[in-house]
Parts: sequence; C-alpha cells; structure tokens
Amino acid sequence: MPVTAQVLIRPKVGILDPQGQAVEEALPALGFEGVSNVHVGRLVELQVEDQSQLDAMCQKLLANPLIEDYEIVFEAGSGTEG
Amino acid sequence: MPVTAQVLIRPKVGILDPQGQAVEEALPALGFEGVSNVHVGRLVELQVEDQSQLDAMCQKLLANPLIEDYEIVFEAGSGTEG
Amino acid sequence: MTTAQAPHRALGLTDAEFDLICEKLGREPNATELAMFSLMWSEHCSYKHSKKLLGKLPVEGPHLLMGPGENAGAVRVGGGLAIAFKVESHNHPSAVEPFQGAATGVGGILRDIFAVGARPIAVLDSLRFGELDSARSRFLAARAVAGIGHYGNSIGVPTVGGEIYFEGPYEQNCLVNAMCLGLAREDRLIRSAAAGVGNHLVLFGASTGRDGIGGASVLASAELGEDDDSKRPTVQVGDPFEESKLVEASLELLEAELLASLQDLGAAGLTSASSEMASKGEVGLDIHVDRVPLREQDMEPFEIMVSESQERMLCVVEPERLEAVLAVCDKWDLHHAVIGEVTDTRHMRIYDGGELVGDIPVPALVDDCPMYDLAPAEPDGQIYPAPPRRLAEGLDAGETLLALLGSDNVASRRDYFEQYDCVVGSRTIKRPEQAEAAVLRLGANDGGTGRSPAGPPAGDAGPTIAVSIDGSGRRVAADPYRGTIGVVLECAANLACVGAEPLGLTNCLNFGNPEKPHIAWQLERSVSGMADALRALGVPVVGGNVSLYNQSGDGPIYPTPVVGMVGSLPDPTVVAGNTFNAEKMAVALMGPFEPSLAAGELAKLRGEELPTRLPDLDLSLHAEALRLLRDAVRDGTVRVARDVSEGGLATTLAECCLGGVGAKIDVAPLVERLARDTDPGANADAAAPAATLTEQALFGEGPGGFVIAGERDALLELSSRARRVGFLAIGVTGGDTLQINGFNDGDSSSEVATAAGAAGILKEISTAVSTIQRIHAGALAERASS
Amino acid sequence: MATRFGIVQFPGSCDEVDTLLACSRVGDAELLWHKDPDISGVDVVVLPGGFSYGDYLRVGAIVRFAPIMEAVAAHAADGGLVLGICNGFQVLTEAGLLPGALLPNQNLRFTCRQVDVSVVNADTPFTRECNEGDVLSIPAKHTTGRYFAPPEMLDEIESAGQVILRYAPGENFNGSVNDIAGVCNTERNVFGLMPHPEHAVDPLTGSADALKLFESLAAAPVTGGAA
Ligand SMILES: Nc1ncnc2c1ncn2[C@@H]1O[C@H](COP(=O)(O)OP(=O)(O)O)[C@@H](O)[C@H]1O
Ligand SMILES: [Mg+2]
Repeated sequence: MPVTAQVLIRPKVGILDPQGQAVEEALPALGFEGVSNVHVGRLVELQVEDQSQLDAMCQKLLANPLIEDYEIVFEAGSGTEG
Repeated sequence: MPVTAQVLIRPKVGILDPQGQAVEEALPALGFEGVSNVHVGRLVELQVEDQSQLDAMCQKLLANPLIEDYEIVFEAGSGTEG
Repeated sequence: MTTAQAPHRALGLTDAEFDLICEKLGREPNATELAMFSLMWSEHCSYKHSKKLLGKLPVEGPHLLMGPGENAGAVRVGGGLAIAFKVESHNHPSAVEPFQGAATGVGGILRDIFAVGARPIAVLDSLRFGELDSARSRFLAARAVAGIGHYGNSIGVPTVGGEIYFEGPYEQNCLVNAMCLGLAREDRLIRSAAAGVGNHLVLFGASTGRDGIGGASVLASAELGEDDDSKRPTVQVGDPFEESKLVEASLELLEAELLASLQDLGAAGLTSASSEMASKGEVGLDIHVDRVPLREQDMEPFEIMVSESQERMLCVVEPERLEAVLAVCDKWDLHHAVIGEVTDTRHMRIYDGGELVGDIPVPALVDDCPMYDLAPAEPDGQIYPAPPRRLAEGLDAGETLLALLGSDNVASRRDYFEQYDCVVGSRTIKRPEQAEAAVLRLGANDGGTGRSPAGPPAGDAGPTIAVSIDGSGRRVAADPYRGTIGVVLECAANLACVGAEPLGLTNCLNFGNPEKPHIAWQLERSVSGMADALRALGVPVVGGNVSLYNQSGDGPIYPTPVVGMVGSLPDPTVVAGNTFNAEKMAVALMGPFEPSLAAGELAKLRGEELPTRLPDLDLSLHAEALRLLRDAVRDGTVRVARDVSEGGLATTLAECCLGGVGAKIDVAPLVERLARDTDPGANADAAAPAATLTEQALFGEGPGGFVIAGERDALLELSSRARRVGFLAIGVTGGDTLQINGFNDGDSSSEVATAAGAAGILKEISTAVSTIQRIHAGALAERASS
Repeated sequence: MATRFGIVQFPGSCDEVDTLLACSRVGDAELLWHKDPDISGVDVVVLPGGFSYGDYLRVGAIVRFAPIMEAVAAHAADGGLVLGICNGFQVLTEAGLLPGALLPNQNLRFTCRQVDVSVVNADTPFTRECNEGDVLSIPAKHTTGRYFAPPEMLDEIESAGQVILRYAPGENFNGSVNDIAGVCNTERNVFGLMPHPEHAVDPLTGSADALKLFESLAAAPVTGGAA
C-alpha cells in the first residue's frame, strides 16, 4: 500500500535565510503586524511504496543536510509513523 | 500569545510541476523505486500574534491563488525529525 | 589554554609558530587572539609558502594603475577609464557544498572589485571536475555552475566567458575559480589603507552569523567543553540581493567622496579585513564586537572576529561624514554600525562590552608570520597515473575527429554557459562561442560608474576591451614550466584573435600540498614559466590568488595555474569571429606551431601516460606571432581566427565550421614542415613514419597555432610578413562539409613526400558540417544531465 | 514633445540602466526610485528585468507592495502606458495588472538564449511600428518564464487579441502555454513580456530588432498618466 508523505524542509538554525527575512520585512508594509520568526523552506509531497526509504531519500536527494533540516510527516490515516 | 503556524503551499492540481517530475525521475537512479505523485511546493513557517490574519496573508502575499493552493497548519503533524 | 591541549594545532598552526606568537605577544594568546592569529598566519592570508616565489612575477607595465597588494589590480584602458580585475578560488567550499560554495565565490570576487571603487561589469569562471562518468563529478559540476549563475545573474553582472574541464585528478578536489572585472574612472580607484586617527570604522551590509567558522570551532568546543549543537560551524550562504544593494551603496558612497578607505570582508572575515587595513595604513584599530549587528544570539568575540558571513564591507569614515554615510546605508536598507575607530597604537584591540578581550600588535598579526622556503624536488618520473582508455582502437582519422569533438573536454559548453546571463549591462559585443575572447565596450553607459543616465555621444562606444580566462592541468602536470608558458600563451592568443593587446594578467595558482617536494617543484617551475612568458609578452601581473593543499587520499590535483588577461582593442566593429562565415575565404595556419601528441586530448582518450616534458619553444617568436595576428585582425585582413587548442588542428578546423560553412583543407604543408623539423637534413622518407606525422599534424597540440581566414589577396600579403613566425596556406572555405586531405592515414609504406604532394591524397576526412554541429552540441549536454 | 519614460529601480533590479539607455534612444528617460511614489510627468512606466527584492518567496511577489506600485497602478488605470520586462512582467501579473502567471521554466534552469519571437498583434501602442508576423531576435534570460493562464482565462486572452508576442516555432524553451512570450491587458495599455527588448537595440551587441517596440512607444499618443 503506497503511503502519502510530506517532507518539510527548512533552513538549518543559524543558516542565513534571506527569504524568510524578506517575507518578514514585507508583511508590515501590507498591514500585518506582529509576525516574527519567518522561515521559508520547501515542501515535498509524494507517495511511497516503502516508507522506510524516505529518510534515505531525504538525505540523498530531497534535502541538503549541510544547510537544511527535514521532517517527514505521514498524512493522517495513510500509514504508520516511521 | 504568539502562535506558530505552518503554511503549506503547493502547485494547483493540473498545472505542470516540472520540479516534482524531476524529483520523481531522479529517485529511481538513486535506487529508490515505487515513488509516485511527487510535488514540490513551499513551506512558510512563522509566528503570528493574531492568527486570524493568516488567511489574508496567504491570499495577499504567501501564495498566488491562480497557481497555488495553500493550507494553514497550527500543529506539526506526527513525524520523525531528520 | 595551554599547549598541551594544542588547540593551535587544530587551527593549523605549528608548535614553532605558536611559540613565535607567544614571543611576539610576550604571553600566550587568549582564544580570541589565537583565532585571529590562526587565520592571519594561514596560507590563505599570509601566503607563507608562496610569497617568495610570487616575487618572480613581473609587476610593472605601461598600463598598470594598481598592482598586487590591493583588493584587485587595475589597468588603464583609455578615455580616463580603468579596469580592475582579479581571479580567486573557492575550491574547498565548493567541494563541500557546490552551489553555495561557487555562489559565494562569485560574491567574494565581486566585493574585491567594488572594494577598489570599480563597478563590476563582467564575471568569468574557470572550473575543473573529475570525469563526468562519476556521479559526484556530475553533481558538483551541475551545482557549481548553477551557483555561479545564481549569484552573477541575480546581481546583474554578466558572466561572459570561462572554461570547464574534466580530469580524474579533480575527482576529490574540484576547482572553482571566478574572475571579475570592474570599471572605474582612473581617479576614483580607492585603496584600503586605514587612515586618520580618530576616524570611525563602519561595518555595513549583512548581519553576522556563524558562517564558515570552520576550523576555529575547536575554540568553541574547547571553551564550552562540549559540542554544543547551536555553535557548530555552518556553510556560508550567499545572498546576491544583499550584495546588489551593497554594490550600489558602496559606489554611491565613493562617488560622493564620503569614505577614507574601503575594504571587503572575505576569507577570515573581520579579522583579516580590519588588520590589513590597519597594517597598510600603519595605524591601530579598536573594535567593539558588541556593536556588530548579529544574526545569531550569544556569539563569542572570537566567533564575531572570524565569521565569514557574506555581503559585508568595512570602511573608514571621518566623523563629519558619518551621518551622510549612514544615510546612504539606510537608503539601501543595509545594516550598519560604527564598530570602532582608528588609533595611533598600531595595535588591534578587541573590546566586548568595554572589556578588552584581545590586544595584538598589528605587525605581529599581519607581517610577522614566518615565510617558508619550499624544498622542491623534481620527481623521477610521472607522478600521475595514466587515465583510462576511452577510445576504441583502430579508428580512422575521420572517426577520431568525431570522437574528439564529442569528448567531454572538447564538446560544446553551451549547456553550461547558457545558465549565465551574458548580456546584462549592454556591453557584451562578443558572447561565449562568438569569438575566442569575450569583447566588451565600456563607454556605452556612463563615465565609469555605470549608473549615470547620460548616454554616450552618438556612435561612441568608448574603449573596447577583451578578456579571456585559461588554465591547464594536464599539460602543466606533464611539464610545469612549459605547460604554464602554454597557458599564458593561450590566454594571449585568445586576445590576439579578437585584435586585443594584453594590458595585464591575474592568476590563480591551484596546486596540491606545497610542503611535499614534488608539489613545491611544480609550483616553482610553474611560476618560473609564468614569469618568463609574461616578460616575453611585456604583460604585468596585477594580482591573483594562491590555492594550495588541493589534495586528498587519491593524491594531488593536476597543478593548475589559471590566468585571466584583459586587453584593449581600437574598434569594436572590427573583431574577428571564430567560425567560417563566408564562402571562398582563404584559410591559413599561422604561428610557430609545433604540434605534439604528448599530453594532448587524443593521448588522454587513448589512455596514454603523461610525458615528463613538453617541446621547447621560442618565446620571442610566439610574441611576434601574437603581435602580427593582432594587427592583422585590427586591419581587417583576418576575419576569422581561432587558436589551435584541445584536439589539435583538425578539431579546431571542425569548430571553425560550427557556424555552418565548411572548408576544403590540405594539411600536407604542415606534414611536410613537421617532417623537415623532425629530422632536419635527412630526406623525408628517413623521417618519422608518415602516419605518425599525419596524426601529429591533425591532432597534435601545442601553443602558437592559429587557424585564420580572410580575403585571399589580403592573406597572401600577410603571408610574406608572417613567414618568420610560420604561415601555411591550407585551404579555402565553402560548402557544407569539412574536407581535410593531403595525408596518409596509417599506410606506413607510403612516403611523406607522397602524402605531401597535392596529388598524393590517399585518404581524407570528409565530414558533414551538420554532423560536426550535432556531435559538438549533443554529447556533453547528454552526459552531464544524465 | 518627446515621450517621457520612467524606469522603476527596485532593489535587486538588474536591467534598469540597459532599459534607460534603450528608452533614451527614442525619448527622454529617467530612473524612478521604488520608495518614491511621485511619478508625475512620466508617460510610459517601465518595470525592468532583474530580481527585485531578491525574488524571494515568489518572483515579483514582494515588489508589488513597493511604495511606487500604487502610483503605477493608478497610472495604468488612467490609461497610461506600462511596460513590464521579464521581472517586470512577473510583477505585473502578481499585481493583477496583467492576466496569468509565470511559472518555473520547464528545464528548471536559468536560461539565457537569443530567441525569435513573432509579432502577433501590431495594433497596440507597444507594437504599432511593427507588422503582424514580424520576427524579432531578442535575448531571453530567466528561470521563471513559463507563461500560464487557466483555460478559460487563456481563451479570453486569445480571443481578445491580448497576445502580442509568441515564441517562433522551436524557440519556446520555457514551456509557455500557446507559445506566449508577451501579453497585454484588455485595454492594451499594459504590456508584459519575458524576452528583453532593451538588449536588442544595437547591432553591435547582437540585434537591433526590438528598437521597433521602443519606437512604437515613442510614437504612441499619450493617453493618460498620473496627474
Ligand atoms: N565555465 C564556463 N563559463 C562561461 N563560459 C564558458 C565556460 N566554459 C566555456 N565557456 C565559453 O564557451 C566557449 C567555448 O569554450 P572553450 O571550448 O573552452 O573555448 P576555447 O577553447 O576557444 O577557449 C568560450 O566562449 C568560453 O568562454
Ligand atoms: Mg581558445
């Protein structure tokens, strides 16, 4: 049974995140105050036959472990936690 | 109390997603079989004072409704940290 | 901190160096001071293994405005304008994280250029990776190229040229060298010496994080006792958007004459930038690290001093101009802070919240690093293994030509350079593949700053310059002295092909570990070769960079000197192209070309071992040939010019056909000349076997050969002037095939004399131009993307 | 009186001086600062190429909130001419001044290539000096240039003659729907295109084919503009 998974990829703590900074600075100009700690990352959604492979996929392709952290999330009801 | 939120932004269904395709095609070469339906989107994480503003922020800035769908999540789902 | 813990060793300092530091200070350094010493006494900052050698290079010339020692050198190009330029390596960071490593390499070299007050107007790159059949090499190449494009494209500086090659010895240690050119009015060039006791030291640009703290992180763990995750060193990430604001702000500050001096923050961050400014100005600096805008909390003073966060500049400002300076920073939304002031102490004093946390005499930090003599020793034989054989046996000349054209080091680079914006700035007259060197006009936009709205007077393109970057690994590995001469000659050749006179050269010496005698020998011979070639050409070195320790368990890289040359030319509308563009043009081979198969592309594809020596050459003859060609391009005699490089004459001729026009070529004259040269006095049939000579003529490599084309009568006239340097009429353009004949393909029984005779055509290469185009275009792209 | 071009300089703009030079070949041109909303006296507003605000989050997304953008929108609403080139085109779609959106190139790469585009509609202020069917050689250089509009919108754009430029056969490297290289709004006073006409105004640097587009603008009667 293929499982649907989400991979959330975000800049590692301490790594420059110019995108997050840019968004944070743009929001007040739009009238949205009180927003902080903005970070922009990537979202990869996929269906896998063998969910045990996901971690290796992240390490090898989906994320860049040197500068990014990743988190694997399984869609509710579509599998067990890895 | 500021709330931490995740905004998941994904390409609208039906719009060609070459990034997703590229990932899907690269995986078998790395020895990962059985992966399908790959889509690549964006993840925005932020802290907001007033969570009722989030939807407007998405509409106005974080997503482009013509080409993207978005979803606001307040709690990270179950998952494994990488 | 005691020597027993030996953090200095982890920081790359020897015990003797550590003792010397203690002696200079009269005590042991604290963590902050040790961190600063370890950076300033590193090879990267002190050139402790290469400085003595570099003294051999000529640094004077009629066009020189600023020589080595400043952030970038500069030459005069006419019209009151100067070109500042420099090449730098970012090899090690690119091997770790190729995209960010290459991107920040471009960011760094851009800052060197605008630090001297010049607006960056062009980038070039020189890249080396392992063979493309390695997945790692494909990944590194693809990501490094993407990173260079990302930075250059986003900042609006065109990448106008470069080179990329694939060889086994770069598998573990790729080379990513980037060169930048900047334009300034001569009178606007600025130096970095700090001056004026009491002046403010202002840091502006990005905030400071733990980027690239690298080796110094041992101090963190030493101090903290254990590996605190939040303190680990991080990869430098580039932000070209921040840098584009930094360029504009810096140039605006200089234009308004608000700065006493300006300096970029590169490797070794604030430590190197500030102490070098102090050293040059013979002053002291007080720096308050608590005033530095930080991106991360709880940074230690030493971390702030060594951080390599990108996109930052340091300047010295007189008190009455401070307000105006900060206003410009605000206009461009840049962080800024007065982090210190100029003193007369000649000490670097580092304060944290008013507390003195470091105090080092400037000379000790900047000038007193011990200089080492190399211990060169020539190896007994070739130290590099033969490459694997890639070519089937028994190919005829036509098949060999196609194999070469499709090989990784010869095939079209379009797949790579198309990822670079080569047109932004409206200066690019010749883009990649359109000529042997990139050609740029300078006057189109401005009087030097590039942002003045006034256009040029009608029809005035201003001064025109040409630029090329070239390097060699395999040929230098075969013979560091002659190989390096070949690199300089190739770069000069590329300029001559567009009619440009070389004004200055920058170089990056990419070598292995200089403490090993064989590497020291390579380095010594290579620098000697560069010096001799430059003296013969009358070209000075304006600056450069040394990247050593490019070495891993697999051994050292090929020794790889990379040179970039800038030249000027009088008329931008008279520039030779590099493909045949009309029928019935006469084609000639000009120059003191003595092709040899040794160390060439064909030898590589055949898996042959490298020789330990390349043929001798007569430098004055080469210089004369370059001058003749340059003048012949300038007066319109030569319309098409391409220097013979990888894959030899046949490959070069095929590349000349890429524009769609073919040619009929007779190589007999060259074979004949080779026969004469091989065994002067002897009669032809006693010389080397005809097949070998033919192969040498078709695929042999070496400096000094030019395929040129022009009107028949004009070339005839040139031939009489060019006799001394070598001139052979070899054919005529036209048709849709490349036909090369006049040789004997492998039939050892026939004689050279027969092959040489126009009547004695035994076999020929006859290849459709469309086949040449397809093979040249397709091969690399396919392999690289697989 | 010469047509007055105002080229908006955003932080991260790259081609604003090139555009300024191109415009000054046919009229008066000046740079406008993104923080200054006063654009009075300007006949044609040009949003140049580049990476405004770093193109962070999504190309053209953040820039549309620059102080000057309100004035640009007002200028457009008054019938004033607005030209968006590359990043400027992306900004105009994000700002809702032009229909559709720009997506990442099919090849997922920044690609810099001289392309042929053909003039589909010569009856606009931007193309009046061209003839329908003219083929122009212009450089394109971008990572996010795949024009997209949902089917219904696309039908409307096509039937209203809003497609002004199309990539010639074989030239559509980014994968734009219907080979669209440039579109205008229904009123035909706002035009965006991915290729860079400012880099095709001088044979010395490759091509002068796009000069016609600037000449069209210089020849266009001034219909509106912010007071
Ligand atoms: N890494 C690169 N970056 C930019 N341009 C490149 C790169 N590699 C090659 N080029 C360009 O591609 C063209 C062909 O490269 P190359 O075969 O090395 O030329 P040549 O042998 O004539 O010096 C040249 O115009 C060169 O500037
Ligand atoms: Mg060459």
